[in-house]
Amino acid sequence: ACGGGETGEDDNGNQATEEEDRIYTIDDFNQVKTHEDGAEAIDGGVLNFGLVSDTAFEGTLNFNFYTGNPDVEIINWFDESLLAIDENYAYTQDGAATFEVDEDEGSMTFTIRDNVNWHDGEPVTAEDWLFSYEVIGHPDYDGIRYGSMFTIIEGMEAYNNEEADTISGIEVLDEKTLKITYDQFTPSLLASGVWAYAMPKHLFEDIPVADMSSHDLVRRNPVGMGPFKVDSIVPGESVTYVKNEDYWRGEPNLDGVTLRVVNPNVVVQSLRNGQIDLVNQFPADQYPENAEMSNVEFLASIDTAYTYIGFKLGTWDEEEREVVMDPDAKMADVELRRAMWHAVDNQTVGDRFYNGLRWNATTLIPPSHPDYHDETIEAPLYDVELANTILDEAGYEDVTGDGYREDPEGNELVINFASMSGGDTAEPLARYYIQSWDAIGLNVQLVEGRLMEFNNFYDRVEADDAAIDIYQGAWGVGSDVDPTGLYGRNAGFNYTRYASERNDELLAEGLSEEAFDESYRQDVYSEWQEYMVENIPAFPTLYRARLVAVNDRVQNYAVNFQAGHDIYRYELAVTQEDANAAE
Amino acid sequence: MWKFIVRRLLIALPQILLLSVLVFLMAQMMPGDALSGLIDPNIDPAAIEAQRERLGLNDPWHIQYVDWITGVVTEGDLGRSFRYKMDVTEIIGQRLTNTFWLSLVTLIFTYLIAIPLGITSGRYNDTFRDQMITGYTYVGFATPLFIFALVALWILGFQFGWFPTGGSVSPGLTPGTFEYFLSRLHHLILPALSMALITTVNTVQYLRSEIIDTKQKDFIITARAKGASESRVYNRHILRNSLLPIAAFFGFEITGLIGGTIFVETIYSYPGMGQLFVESINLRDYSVVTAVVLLLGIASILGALLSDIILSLVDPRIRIK
Amino acid sequence: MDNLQKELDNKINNIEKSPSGVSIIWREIMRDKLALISLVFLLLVTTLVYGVSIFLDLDEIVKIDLFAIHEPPSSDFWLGTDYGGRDVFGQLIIGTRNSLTIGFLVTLMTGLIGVTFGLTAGFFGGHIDNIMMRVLDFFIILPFLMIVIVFVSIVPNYSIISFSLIMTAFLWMGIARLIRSKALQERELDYAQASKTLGTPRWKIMFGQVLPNVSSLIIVTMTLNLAANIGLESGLSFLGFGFPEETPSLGTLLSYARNPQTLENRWWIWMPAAILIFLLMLSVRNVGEALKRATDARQRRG
Amino acid sequence: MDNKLLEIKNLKTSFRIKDDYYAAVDDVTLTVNKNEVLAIVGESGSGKSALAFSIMRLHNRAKIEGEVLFKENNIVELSPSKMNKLRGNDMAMIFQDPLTALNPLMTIEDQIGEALFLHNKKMSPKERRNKVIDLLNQVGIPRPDYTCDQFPHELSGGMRQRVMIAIAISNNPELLIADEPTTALDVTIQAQILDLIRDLKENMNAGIVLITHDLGVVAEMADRVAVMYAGEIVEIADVHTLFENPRHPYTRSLLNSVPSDGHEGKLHVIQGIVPSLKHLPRQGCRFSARMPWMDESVHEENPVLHEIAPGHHVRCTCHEHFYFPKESKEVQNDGIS
Amino acid sequence: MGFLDVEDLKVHFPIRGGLLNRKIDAVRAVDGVSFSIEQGKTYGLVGESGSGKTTTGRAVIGLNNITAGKVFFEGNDLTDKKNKMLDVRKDIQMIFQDPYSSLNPKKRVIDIVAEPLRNYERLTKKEERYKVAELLEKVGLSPESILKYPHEFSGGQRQRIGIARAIALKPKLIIADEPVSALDVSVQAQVLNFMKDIQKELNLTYLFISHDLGIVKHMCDEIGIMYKGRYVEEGKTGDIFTNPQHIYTKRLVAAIPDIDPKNREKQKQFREEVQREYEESYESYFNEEGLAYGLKKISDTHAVALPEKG
Ligand SMILES: Nc1ncnc2c1ncn2[C@@H]1O[C@H](COP(=O)(O)OP(=O)(O)OP(=O)(O)O)[C@@H](O)[C@H]1O
Ligand SMILES: Nc1ncnc2c1ncn2[C@@H]1O[C@H](COP(=O)(O)OP(=O)(O)OP(=O)(O)O)[C@@H](O)[C@H]1O
Ligand SMILES: [Mg+2]
Ligand SMILES: [Mg+2]
Repeated sequence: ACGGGETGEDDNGNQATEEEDRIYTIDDFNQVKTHEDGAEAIDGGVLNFGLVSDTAFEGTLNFNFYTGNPDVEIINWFDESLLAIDENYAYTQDGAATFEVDEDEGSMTFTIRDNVNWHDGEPVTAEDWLFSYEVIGHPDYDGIRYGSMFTIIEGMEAYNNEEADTISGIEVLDEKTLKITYDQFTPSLLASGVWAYAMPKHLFEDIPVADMSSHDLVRRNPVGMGPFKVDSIVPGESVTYVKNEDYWRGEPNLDGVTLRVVNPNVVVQSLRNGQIDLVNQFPADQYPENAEMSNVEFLASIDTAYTYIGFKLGTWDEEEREVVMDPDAKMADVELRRAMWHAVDNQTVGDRFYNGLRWNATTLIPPSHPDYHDETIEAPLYDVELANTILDEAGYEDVTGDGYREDPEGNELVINFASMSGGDTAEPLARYYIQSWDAIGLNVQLVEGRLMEFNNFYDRVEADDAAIDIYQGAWGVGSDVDPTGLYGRNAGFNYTRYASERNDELLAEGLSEEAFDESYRQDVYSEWQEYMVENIPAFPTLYRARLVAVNDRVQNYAVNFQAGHDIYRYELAVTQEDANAAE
Repeated sequence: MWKFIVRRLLIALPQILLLSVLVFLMAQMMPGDALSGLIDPNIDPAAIEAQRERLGLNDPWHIQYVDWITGVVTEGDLGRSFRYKMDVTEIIGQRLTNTFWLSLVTLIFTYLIAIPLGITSGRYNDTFRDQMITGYTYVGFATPLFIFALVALWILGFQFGWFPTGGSVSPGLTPGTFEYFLSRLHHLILPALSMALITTVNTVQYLRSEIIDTKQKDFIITARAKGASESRVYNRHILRNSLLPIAAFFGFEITGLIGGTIFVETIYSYPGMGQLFVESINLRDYSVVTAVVLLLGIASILGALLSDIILSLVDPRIRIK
Repeated sequence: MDNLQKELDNKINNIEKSPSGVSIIWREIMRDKLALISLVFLLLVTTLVYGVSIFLDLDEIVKIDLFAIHEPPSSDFWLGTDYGGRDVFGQLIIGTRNSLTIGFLVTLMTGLIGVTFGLTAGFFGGHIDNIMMRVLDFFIILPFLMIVIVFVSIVPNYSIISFSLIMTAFLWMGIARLIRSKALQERELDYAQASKTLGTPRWKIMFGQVLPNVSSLIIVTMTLNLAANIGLESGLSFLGFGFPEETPSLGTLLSYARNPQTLENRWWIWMPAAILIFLLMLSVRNVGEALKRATDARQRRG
Repeated sequence: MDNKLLEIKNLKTSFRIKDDYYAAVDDVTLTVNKNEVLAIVGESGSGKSALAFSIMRLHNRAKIEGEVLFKENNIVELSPSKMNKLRGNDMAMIFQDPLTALNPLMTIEDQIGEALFLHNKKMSPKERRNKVIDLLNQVGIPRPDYTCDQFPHELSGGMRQRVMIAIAISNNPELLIADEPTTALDVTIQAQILDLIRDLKENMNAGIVLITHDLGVVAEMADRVAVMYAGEIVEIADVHTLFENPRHPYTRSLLNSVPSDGHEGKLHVIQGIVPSLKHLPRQGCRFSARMPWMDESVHEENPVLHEIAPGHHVRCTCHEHFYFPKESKEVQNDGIS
Repeated sequence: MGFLDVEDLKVHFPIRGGLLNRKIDAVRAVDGVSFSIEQGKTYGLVGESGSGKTTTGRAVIGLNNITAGKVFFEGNDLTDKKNKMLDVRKDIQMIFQDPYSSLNPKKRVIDIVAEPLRNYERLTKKEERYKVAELLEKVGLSPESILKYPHEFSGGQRQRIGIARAIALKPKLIIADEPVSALDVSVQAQVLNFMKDIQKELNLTYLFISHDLGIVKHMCDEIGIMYKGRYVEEGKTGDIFTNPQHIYTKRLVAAIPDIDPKNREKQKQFREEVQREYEESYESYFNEEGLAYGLKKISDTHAVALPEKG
């Protein structure tokens, strides 16, 4: 079902040594666990889930309050979104709630199924859903969820400013029916743009909003509506779940799940000896040595993220809250940017550093959104000669004879490159890029001579630090394909500070009424991708695979439960009591 | 005695205050804050900025400091972790217990190893046994803790599978049960042992030279002249007098452990203060960083105080009236 | 008069100097085979590392080679390559040099500060000592590793120098305390008192009379500190608070072993560094112990 | 004489320095009788303590040859456990420095009590305490019950030395060896301690070996005197003979060098220093090196201890004809080779 | 004004304690001592351990801070801080008790002996060498020794190196704090003889501190007896030894062992007598605190601490 055809050329990459070099492609992997041995699933059993992380989990175990990734992995086992999605992250009617859209009125009406109950037996009601909006919109709310997803709801801002006691745009029609009216109704809403996580109001009601996030109900005894119930928590380390017999889709197969944090360093061993059946994410750099692990199957999906090189083209105007382009910016010449794209061999980087588990990226919409990623677009390819020619023609020539090109005015050109530390290959990768640009005569230097620590990096990139000309970053793309949040004129995260009228237009079109028509929307975003490849405010470097390892005894598992494989967590099963160890 | 302790505490107060300022300032100087890591297109940067304002992160440092220290002093409130959204006191509470047990078991191992080895080595100095033990101390000295811990984890944790490879307790056990206790112990042994094996070498050496020193003291000859047998001389006179400085070292040992836990907890994914510290530094959760450093600083002070008290209890020469 | 003078000169010039402290130390080391081997090893490594690194092209060593990632040792790469396709052997040489440099720098700087501080406090005693000891007490209670880590993450320009400075700032207390207590003892000794009655100014007594008497202690402590400092640096690098990779150190190479695949399958990256650290620390320790014996007449081996 | 308590025959005590043995006590033969104070005098380093330690067999690593007969036992060959029974019971010792000779971490009661306990396990703690108080009384400590619970550092030098004596006499030893018991003390206290020791001899009929380098103390205390030089006994005589008619040049030198009413002007000086163990002449008269004005024969001969009058033994070949130079001009390069 | 006059000298050391480590009491190490010394004479200071002898000597030479009282040297007030003292100080030197610790073990003899010269006189290397060699010859050591270290000398020799250092600046007064008590009898004699020799030669004045009455008797012209920081008796040597007046002095004299074994019994009896007297009349010699009273002159040269008789 997934795309990723762009990796097809992989094989022609490099000569004979492929066997030894162990280069893989995303196509080598299934997304759903296969059942080759034909073993029968048993009733019950406990699954051991490894949450791969080198830190303890925070333990803010509620969709409305969590911030980090480890926590959401924990929540997913016992709670779930009321709305289900397909592989393009568009809502379907298969979830705990169904919905109707009224485009004219700009509203959506949701109906929660009758048999959807909280773990304590209370039914999940429209009130509960409303309650989560009231909490997140509350001035005392200390989480980070309050954003555009909420502000577009009618009356939300008034409520947030304490001008209104209620949110005028949200109506509880009856016990199970909720209607939300939006100020702006965009196609994004249908692609995971609705906050679909209810909160058990009967439990939270009496807790002041400011205290909720540290309350026991969030920390120790969380209550959800998912297939499993939290049984016990060792803070930061592990959680045990038991099945929720009352789950609305049906009684889960497994008796329970044990989740524990597993350090990336010990993942392989833990999988090998069967201590854990399943990990949320297998460290890709350890894959080649362990590809043949006999007791597990590796699955993979395309990650909703890409890395990119961004060019600083302007600044952020805090007053106007918009991007201001600087025509004199060092990187203002698109030919220079194009040449730099041509200079890097991302295909080889992906093959060599990541054994093919990351691969050359072409556009700013990754193939994780298969309907929108346009694989036909021809992005600049690795071509040193072409890069040189482009630079020569654009007037970047080495007039001083020091081996580096000067700018067209003949001034020394030093491009300052910011890249962040952390991650396994950060260092050599940054070095590699510098080397590559060096090869076309560009003098690129790391800012301050070293990689920047994550926070420092974003602080400075965000502040448009003049010492930074280009930077290497990574974006996780949202479930909605709309890139306005990253590339819009008014987007604070538009770190390249690129804006153009055409860009504004295209982005607006993607959210226009017409865009409710999917093929129209696809065309718009194709055009946008193309436009960005032409103008290169940033160029994507690598797309990535998300790798998961699953023990042979596990059945009914898909890499991404949400993304429409018609396999759900409650169906998970095992074929024997204990996990297999590797031979 | 009480006077002495009170006086020591009085001296410690300005130290702690100064420490708190230093720690706080350092935390402020760290680039970024807990919110700068939130790069998520689904979140509005303005919301983050509002959050910052709400948390007072945009105030000048001294105002933030006064706020913070007032909280600490008046209600023992060390602030709130940005990451965990929880009172730092509570987070540290869990981690502190873990580190406490780790340290305790390490200390027990340290002395279990050091005392017999030190005694043997000191008593039979320059014999084969002594050379073996001295050899061990040399090797132990030259092996950085983290290398040793890493290798121990690999061999004993993975290759042999004798010990768990992470965490502080197996999931799903009820606190308070014997099984729970055993599981905790099981999780502790390897980290504690590897730390002890490396850090104990100093104590072994110290004890050895202390015994060799004491052996030559006049009062040992007196004891012999009284007709005391060799074993009595060792057990009643030499040992007692040699263990004294070791006892006094006890408090400082605590300070030393703090450094060790950073490595060991990181390597064994043991959720204690050391791991918390490294995590929090990386995530700029500086209310936690501040609190951890402050607490461990206080622990050092108390350790030193403890040393003094122990020394004054066991050594009549400096007994405090 | 002249005659007498001449005769005297003759006499004086004819006599041998008695062995000085240095030669006693030398003799002791020559006697202790292990220490001798260690010393030779240290000198060898030091000269080799500093000597060879002059001829090494750092840029070449840290150059990323996508087609040579994780090569096992071969004639091209004596110790194979790391995950950036960089030559491990070259990194080992440069890394050892950097680690040693830091070790030496920190040891020297802590020595300088510690000795001056300790000597001043101990020698003057009284209020000066009191105040200085409060300062020292404060530094001592700081959880060293943590504070250094915090500092390391603050400092914008992270280099060998700044790293050494940070380490120094929180490491001088041990030696200062040692020297102080020794100076406190020394100043009560009659020779220091005698100097006072002879009209020698205080600072001259401090540096001219007392210092030579604590010098052996200083040498021994600094030697042992050197080993500890090398270890510390690698520890910090291991935790990820070390240098950027273009400034390799032994700790950087070791930190690659945090990747379990490297630990298990690519020994050539970290093992040589581990062995080298081990040997360096062991040798420094051996020499240090020999020095200690040399300065303690009771323990001297003949 | 059945009065003999201790008989030492050709005792030789050697220490190992590097790979060689050097004798700190060489060919010592002497006897100690009951109810007698035998004083041993000599300069520092002459081997007095080494001799005392050999008698008590307290040396850690020394080679002891010869015979030390005490109560029909040859101490040199006695088994450790038997030795432990003798030590502190039948033979006891007082040390020079009373501060370092007491365990700083034990109360006075415990330290004296230990000596009692070791040789009489049957005593109850209560009895023991009473006995300790009794002993402290005996050695003249003013408030024994209070002192019992004190630690050594809380006592003055004189008190500590008394405690040492209390330890030594706790089991009524027959032989008491006092190694410079008063050197660290003031004269007034010295007098008291000496009185105490003298009382012991008389009350307990003990034999006492008193080691000192203070000839005044010898004159006041001793019944017989042995003079040691460089590990050898150079002269033994009863105290009156020795002071009136010293035969060995060394004895005479010693006596002359004490400032006393006798000589107003210059004191007598013995040239040179006691050679260190390693530099002991292995041949010839050991003392002759310090009489460079004498003719050669003196230096070469190997003198033996011989009796020149009843009870008066001298180790010298020239005791009849040696002389001191008129002008005792000092040798410039004394003692330094 | 005499040569050296000490007037009502007090040296108190603070005892600290309490919560804030404040001064709560003082050790009255020297508590009102007065004496004067004539040039060229030897003045002995005697007393049991802790009586304050050393402290007195160190106060005179300026090693201890003086709490109260005055010290005049040739009419100059040494306690007056404003006085340009350097030159006066140079005339007073000290010989220390322990010949082992008083010489810096890390220095060669030449550096040790030349130290005062370097402070006060500018000499060339050659002159300095010559001077040191000369001094060494004067104390009976070979000039060849100048490059040796102290540990290569015997105790007596070391003490002489100390003396060479003390006389390098041609001082007028030498404070000798138990200069021979660490030495063997035979070596003691050497040093004492030698001290007498150079006294004559250089017209030195000694403040001779000792607890050995025999030696004091041998060396000194005048003697002061100290007890708990105060004087109990002062007088010519003859006065003290033949006619001790204070019970403490008597006790001290009685305690000296007699070198002649024949006097043993006599000595013992004498001692017992004195002890009896001491016990009987203790109260008339010491005040309630057990300290001595002020000195009363009983002859031109002899003074005793006795209570004011009513
Ligand atoms: N354990 C030992 N090892 C080596 N040499 C020793 C040892 N004990 C004593 N000596 C040496 O033996 C010689 C005699 O020493 P001893 O202590 O018996 O002298 P002493 O007469 O008691 O002197 P003092 O009056 O200083 O106590 C000295 O040269 C000393 O250095
Ligand atoms: N620096 C000091 N601080 C405190 N007390 C001191 C100090 N120096 C000396 N004292 C005390 O002063 C008193 C006199 O000491 P001092 O050394 O003058 O006695 P002394 O007569 O020389 O004794 P000794 O014969 O033992 O040398 C003693 O009680 C001593 O403890
Ligand atoms: Mg002796
Ligand atoms: Mg004194």
